[in-house]
Amino acid sequence: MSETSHYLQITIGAVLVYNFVLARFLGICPFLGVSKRLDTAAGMSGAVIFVMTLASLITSTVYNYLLKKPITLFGHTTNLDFLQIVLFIVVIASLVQLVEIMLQKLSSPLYRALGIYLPLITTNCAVMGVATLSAKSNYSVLDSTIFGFFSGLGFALALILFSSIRERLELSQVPGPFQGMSIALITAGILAMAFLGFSGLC
Amino acid sequence: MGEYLLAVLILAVIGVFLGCIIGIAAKLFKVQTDPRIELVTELLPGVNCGGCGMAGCADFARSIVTGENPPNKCPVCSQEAVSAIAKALGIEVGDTVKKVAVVLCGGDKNQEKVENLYNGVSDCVSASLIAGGPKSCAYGCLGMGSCARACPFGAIEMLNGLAVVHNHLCVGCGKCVEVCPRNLIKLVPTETKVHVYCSSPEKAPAKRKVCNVACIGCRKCVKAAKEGQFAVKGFKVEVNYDSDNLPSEEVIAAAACPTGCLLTTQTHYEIEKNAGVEK
Amino acid sequence: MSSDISYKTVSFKGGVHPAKDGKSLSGDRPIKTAPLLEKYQVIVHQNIGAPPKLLVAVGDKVKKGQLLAEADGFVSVPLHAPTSGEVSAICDIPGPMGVPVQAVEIKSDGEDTWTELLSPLDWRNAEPQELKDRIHDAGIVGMGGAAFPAHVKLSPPPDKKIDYLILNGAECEPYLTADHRLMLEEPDKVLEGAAILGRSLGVSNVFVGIETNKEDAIAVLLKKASAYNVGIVGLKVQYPQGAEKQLIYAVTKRKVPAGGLPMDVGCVVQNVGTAAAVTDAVKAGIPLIERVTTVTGEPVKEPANWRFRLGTPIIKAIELAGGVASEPGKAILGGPMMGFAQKSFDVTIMKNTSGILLLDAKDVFQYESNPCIRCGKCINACAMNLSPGPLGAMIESEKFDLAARAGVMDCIECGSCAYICPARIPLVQHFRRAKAEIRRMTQNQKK
Amino acid sequence: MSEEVKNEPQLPSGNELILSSSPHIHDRENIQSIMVKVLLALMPAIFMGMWLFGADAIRVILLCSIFCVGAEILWCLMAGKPTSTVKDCSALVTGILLALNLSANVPWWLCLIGAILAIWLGKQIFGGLGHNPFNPALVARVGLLIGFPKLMTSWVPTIFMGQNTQSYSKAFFSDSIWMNVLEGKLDGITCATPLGLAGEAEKIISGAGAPQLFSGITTSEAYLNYFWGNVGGCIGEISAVALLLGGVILVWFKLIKWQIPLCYIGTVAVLSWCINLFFPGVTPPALFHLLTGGLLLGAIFMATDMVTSPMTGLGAVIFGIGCGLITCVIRIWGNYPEGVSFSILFMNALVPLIDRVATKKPFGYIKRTTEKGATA
Repeated sequence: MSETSHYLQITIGAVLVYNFVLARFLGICPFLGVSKRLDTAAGMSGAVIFVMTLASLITSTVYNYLLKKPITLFGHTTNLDFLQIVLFIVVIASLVQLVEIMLQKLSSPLYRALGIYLPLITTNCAVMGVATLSAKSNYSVLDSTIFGFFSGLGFALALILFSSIRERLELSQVPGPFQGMSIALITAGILAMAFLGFSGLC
Repeated sequence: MGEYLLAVLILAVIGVFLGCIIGIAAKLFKVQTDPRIELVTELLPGVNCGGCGMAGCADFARSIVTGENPPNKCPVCSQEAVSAIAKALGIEVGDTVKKVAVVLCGGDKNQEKVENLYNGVSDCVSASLIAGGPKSCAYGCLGMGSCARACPFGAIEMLNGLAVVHNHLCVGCGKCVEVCPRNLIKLVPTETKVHVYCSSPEKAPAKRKVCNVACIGCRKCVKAAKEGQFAVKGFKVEVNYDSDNLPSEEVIAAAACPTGCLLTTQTHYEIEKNAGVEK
Repeated sequence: MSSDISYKTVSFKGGVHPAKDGKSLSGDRPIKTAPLLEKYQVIVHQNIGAPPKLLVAVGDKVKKGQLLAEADGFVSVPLHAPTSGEVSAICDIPGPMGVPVQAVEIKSDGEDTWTELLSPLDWRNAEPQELKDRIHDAGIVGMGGAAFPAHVKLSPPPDKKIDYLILNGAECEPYLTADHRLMLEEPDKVLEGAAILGRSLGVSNVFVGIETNKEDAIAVLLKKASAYNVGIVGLKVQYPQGAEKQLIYAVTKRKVPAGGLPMDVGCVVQNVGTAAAVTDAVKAGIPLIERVTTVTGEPVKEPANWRFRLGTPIIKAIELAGGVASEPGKAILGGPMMGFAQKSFDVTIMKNTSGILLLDAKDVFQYESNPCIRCGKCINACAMNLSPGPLGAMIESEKFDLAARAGVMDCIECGSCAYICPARIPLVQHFRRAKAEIRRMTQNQKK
Repeated sequence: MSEEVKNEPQLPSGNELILSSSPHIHDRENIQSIMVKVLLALMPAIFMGMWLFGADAIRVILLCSIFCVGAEILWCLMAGKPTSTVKDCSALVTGILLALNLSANVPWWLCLIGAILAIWLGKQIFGGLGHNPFNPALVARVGLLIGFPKLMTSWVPTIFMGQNTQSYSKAFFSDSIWMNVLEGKLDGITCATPLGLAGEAEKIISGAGAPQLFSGITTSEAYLNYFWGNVGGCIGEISAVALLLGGVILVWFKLIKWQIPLCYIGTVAVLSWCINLFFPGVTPPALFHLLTGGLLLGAIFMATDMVTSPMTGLGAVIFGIGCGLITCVIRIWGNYPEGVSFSILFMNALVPLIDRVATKKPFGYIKRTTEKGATA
């Protein structure tokens, strides 16, 4: 029971209750930037899921085996926890870079589908967020990988929902002062209100 | 103290390690790409804002090179940067004779009978599909502003039921020419001062019945002007826009056009502007 | 009534049921023949395809049925003089689409003498090609509205096997009763025409599709149909039952592919009026110079069906129908759902003029610029299964590429969506505009 | 005959003829008539609310209607749009729906804020009627629920409950829970809604013996009260019979897609029945879920709003099932006792996607091998 509810908490929580975009307000930049068209939003979503999963896997490995416990090196015993953010940035950035390079060579169709979005994600705060959050919650490597995947899924859900609404708004006559980014933010706000209904699920 | 050293050391080691991996990977997995894409990417702002609708600058650069998007779609780029990109790709068009558009109709609301009670979409193409449009002249400006909406530079103004081109804004892209269902818009050399504001090929009596400012083909202007400046086409007169010596403004006074369809661009604009105010 | 009818009632999905069908205005009166007029203005280009080449000049004497213009190319038909007299002018007159068109003006000499007609054919023994040539020579086009040359439809490419000929007697347009009266009064001509068309195609499955609100016509045709080996199919009263693709679906359950032609599913559809004209052309050698047209509408004093010669100005037609009792607010060529509003009464009757409809000013409804409230009625009404409302929104914001992808080119402009739309959006006008724009864009691309 | 000449309008110039596109005839229905019919369908619920809550309810309904129409006029004046859009009655419908979603004792300024949220934020900011992706009344309700949780969840008794609300609650509820109420563990309840009580019950005593907790609120007498509307709650949501009558009127006039309420209510019924069957302590039986709370109001009047629901029948089915699922999830496991508003708002956001999936294939559709096929 507790095992199941633990994973339920991680998954449902990441997708609905603590949705990265609409509840935690992380990753707003690509959320607003790449939501004009549904197909680009879908591509971006795929890339985010991919990177978030991979990043949580690597960062949680780094965290659990390098930073969590004090280590002894050259006679000094230190807790390296304070390096967390710097290390995560370095690791994620090079990871994304590496993935991009390899994708371009190994799988051209996959690169065209995801690759072009990868540079956009390197500095995405949602990716950093997923790493630090799973570190903070003391997730194991498996936990945080699942957490990363479902966080990405939550991001994808919000992004795809939002882009489909924006596509419809393209056809409507939004009053001048509210056109563009302002109506997008208002829509996102109402969407966040709708997501608030899920609070308390876990 | 050792703590700090250790931190620096660890970061340095990791940094070098990751750097090496990426460096090796970059060598191992090198892919030949169109060098122009890289060139354009460098010229773009590189902020990956996604404002162009593409996923980042590199993707946008690719779309420019493949011709999917024009360089000026980037909302961040300055005009200089756009032209630099265009230059780098050699996609600029070397237009020798600079042209502007002119709407060859003077039949505004006061001059031409608007015949029917039109009820429908306010758009020239749509209107022309219903019994040819609500104006009695089958060749007159419908005045619903399709050209004005099509103009990316806001150079066409709707005045008193007539489209009028602002020469200083018009760049001669020809979008309006395409869109006009009555083919009233012509691209003419910028220095043209005088136009015959009528495009109807009908006979004079038929024209006069529906419009006060139609060209009735009296040829007074042809006689007043130099040889080759005007051309008679059917029942109407046209300025010979291809000729080297375009008619000067003096022609108007000399010709004393009986219907007043021979006008300079400036007076045409003023007439329409004032006519709109009066009503 | 219906117990002795041995036919099935079929239909298609979608469509609307116009509340006021107006058929009783003119449907009960027999067809009258219009008297000879002094002057006819025959529009030269009366068919889809290439305009015919003019053979006469001002001052020429012509006889009734004489060639005025000859076909120019395959998709073109000749044009014949409606009466004998003198060609008094070749001029531009207002066309049905509002654009001036070329017309031959014939001043009648009052004698109405026939020219030498083509010899009658024994169609039961004639070669199909012979029949097709005759149909072409008689200048016969689709008389339901499209004016597509009849012989072209009868000459499918060899790889398309045709196994169905359907005669369109649905007449689903409100107000119009021309086909109804024709079937009622000249059932033999219609059925024989059907048989002739069937022979020219080499098809044995010949059906006449009739909406079940024309019970008397169905009864008459059923009685005679077996003699010509023609089947009668009852169609549910539902607009647009007479649209080609919907009719084919109703009768055969075959779906004409989007962007395709009826021949892609082995079908050919002809109007019942066309069939009657074919009978005249084959059995008597008479070319197409007159047709039955409904003159109707509340303002018309005596709404009825008339046999008008080509080139009769509609103002004369209205006068013949007793003039008007009240001031009309709208004049329409064709039916109220698909007809074209006119701005002049000088338009003349053409081969495809099925009706002249006047509407009272108070009956004319106004399109409004309301927003779409997404009620979905248009989607249910669309006979082509398109989404008219969203399409209209795309076109309003000038996103023609989106509209093209959503299938606007498949629209048959039947008007069901705009009829039902509670926001009163001029959807059909939007679609016609989009079609025009998309055609222009593709032409530019080809350049 | 000379008199006839006057009536001989052959119009040689033709300049009095109307030019417009085909079709030249039209169905009688327009937006206004649709809205008036919706108002008609709302009447049973309005009267029931007025009767059961008395003058308070009349006040709220009037205030909301006036504020909504006023907000619409004000916006149109500010935006320079013609104020004729008021005539289509859509603002009035929004106002009344908003009122039906409020408790009868809310202060006037809450109505005002709600009206501004609904009309401005919910509708006009997106371009007015027809362009709003979210149901305006729901945007207002959810906005108010988040902003003023206490005001939005304090209820007044109906006239049949008398002044003593405690006795009413007691009649519905088993003693063990009632002790908690008296001890003040359940705060903010002046007159609890059945759903609220059920939710509190789950929280207070979880685990053993839970099914008995619901026995008080699921007696046949209680069900009858839910059916007629003798319970605490919003003005419009209490009387199941009035809402069902309204639903019949809407379906009769073909103003809503019947698939939406059917699938919505059906999904809630099936889901809560299953959960109640296997985990009786988690939630009350299905009938309780159907008759209480805003489910009927939401399923019949809010989810079916034309502008914010899918356009095709298939889309309506997906939409209804989605609404039902989310409602159940929130009601049973969520923080909020009621999930109808949130679920509909969430599904509103999904509508463009649903529309995309559920578009009909054009007649004679053939799968095109190239995308260019359409334009080339």
